[in-house]
Amino acid sequence: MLTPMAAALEAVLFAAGHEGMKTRELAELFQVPEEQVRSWCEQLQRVYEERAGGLAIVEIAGAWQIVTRPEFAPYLTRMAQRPAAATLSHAALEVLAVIAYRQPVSRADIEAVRGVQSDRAIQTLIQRHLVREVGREDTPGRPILYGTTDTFLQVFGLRSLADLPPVPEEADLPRHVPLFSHPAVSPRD
Amino acid sequence: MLTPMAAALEAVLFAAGHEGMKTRELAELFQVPEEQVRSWCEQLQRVYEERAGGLAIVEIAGAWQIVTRPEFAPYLTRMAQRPAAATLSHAALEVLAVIAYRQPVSRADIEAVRGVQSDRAIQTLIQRHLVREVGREDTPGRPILYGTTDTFLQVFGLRSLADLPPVPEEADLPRHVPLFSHPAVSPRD
Amino acid sequence: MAYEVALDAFSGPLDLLLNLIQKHEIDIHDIPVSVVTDQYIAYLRSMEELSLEVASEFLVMAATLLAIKSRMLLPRPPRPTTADEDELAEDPRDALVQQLIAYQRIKQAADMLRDRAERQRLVYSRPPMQLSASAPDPHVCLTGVSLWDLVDAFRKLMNRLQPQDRVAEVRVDAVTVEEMMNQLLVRLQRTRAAWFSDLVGMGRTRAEWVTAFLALLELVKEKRVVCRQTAPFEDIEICLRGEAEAC
Repeated sequence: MLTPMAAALEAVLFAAGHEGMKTRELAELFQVPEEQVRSWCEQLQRVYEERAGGLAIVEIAGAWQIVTRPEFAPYLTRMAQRPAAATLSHAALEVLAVIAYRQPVSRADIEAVRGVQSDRAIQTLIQRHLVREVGREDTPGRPILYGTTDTFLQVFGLRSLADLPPVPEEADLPRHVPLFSHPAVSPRD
Repeated sequence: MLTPMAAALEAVLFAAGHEGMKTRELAELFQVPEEQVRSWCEQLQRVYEERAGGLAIVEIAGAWQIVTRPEFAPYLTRMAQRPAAATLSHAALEVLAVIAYRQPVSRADIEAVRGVQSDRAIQTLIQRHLVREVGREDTPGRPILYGTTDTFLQVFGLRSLADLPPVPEEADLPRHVPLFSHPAVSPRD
Repeated sequence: MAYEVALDAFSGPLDLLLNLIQKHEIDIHDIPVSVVTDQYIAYLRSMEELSLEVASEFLVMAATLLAIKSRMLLPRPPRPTTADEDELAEDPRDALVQQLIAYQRIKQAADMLRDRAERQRLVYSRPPMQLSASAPDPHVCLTGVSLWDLVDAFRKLMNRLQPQDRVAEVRVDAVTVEEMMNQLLVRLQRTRAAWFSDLVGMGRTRAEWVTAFLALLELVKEKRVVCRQTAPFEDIEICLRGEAEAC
């Protein structure tokens, strides 16, 4: 048995579909503080996990939503003809990784890490809305700085940038290569 | 705890959305007789009733679907009035631009121009009544063709589609790529 | 075709180098530079033999490896008894090792991202419910979106159409140098002056670049345009002769 509040939350998240509802939006809708809403969502998330149904509650790019569990994908691919996902090239994935972990970052920085020209891959990522210009570096020439978008979080199923998994073997790295220092909090819209 | 079959059924009904799944379709999907599917659906329906959540399983016009329970309608009405949804995402704007200038146009055409999956953005535009289905293309699979609505004209203050401002670059674009075309300077207000 | 795949398999010189190191189970912190350099260069040679274009970055790395190799051959200064500066003399490989390690981590991160995207693709959602029916409001009000935003979106989209998509539409009969000279003159008459890189750099294919460059040379030879450069390595400005004073 769900509490009436959990039931209402479930109905709202269901109706919101893939757009999801941000914690703030839910707080406004239910006229309660954000922490309260967050705790309700987390409770509902646990209830869903315990009943082991076909659905799960997730928080992606700051929005709560109901999605199907990955193990049922075989049935769903048969059912819904999803357009083939455009896959990213090896190079584009590398560039995306540099931007994701080091943002905000300039093209020169990206190329320094990869040792190869990267403008094409950057353009591809911008075109796919995975990456965007987030500002200019305060150095001569004022190079463009790149960062990831909300679409990036959605595609990779991340709650926020803080959710980016740490790269393994971090301890092995010598001190003076701050490659995977925690991502700077970048202004987002 | 749901049985694995009930969980799979739940995932399928959820993803099927408002169109639902007919008993026959479910039987095909799960490779079991129709009576079997019907009994699974009825079981799941009872489970949903017992837990008293925000959702229910219903059979409408021979199709099974998940819907919200009527008592939560007030929340959904309030959700619909959210002013937050009033702006268009960058992706939606792009899709709208392609549809406006190239209509009637199929999803595949839109995706060819944008280089990214666009089904979500199209759905958003349909929901906002800016875009609608205007027919089917006369090619294999008969894909849906999209065009703009009267609401679109109202929102953008256009008398008719002929009123759409010409895109400076477009004239130059077609057949042969003008190697040394002058970079477009678009008129702005 | 298969050759291209082989070339594409390495996203850059670091990728190739890392691959050699892994293939031979070499300790990244103690790279036998001479062996690796030979193999690296052998790989570039085979690429050349297949008439594949070797990107300049690969050649730069070859030069770097050779430089390190030669520095490794130099006799080390005799080890002083005290820990002075000389003992801390850098291993010539250090910078490269750091770069490789940093790059290796990026590759790991990229793999991880790909896995995540694949997992995420197994997750399905549903379109939002049609709520507007319960709250009928025919006046969709859009804030912050003007007609110009729409036009702009379309124009940008057209402009960034993948270059290869456009190339597919180019006529088979290539632009001749004469045609190109005319195009350049027309453009210069419109704009009076233009940057060399703009004029030549707008070509979509190697052939077009070359044609544009030849056309420009021809125009210079015929003294119909003037070139000027304000400082070494600056972009070159091209003006119509006679307009030169104005630009």
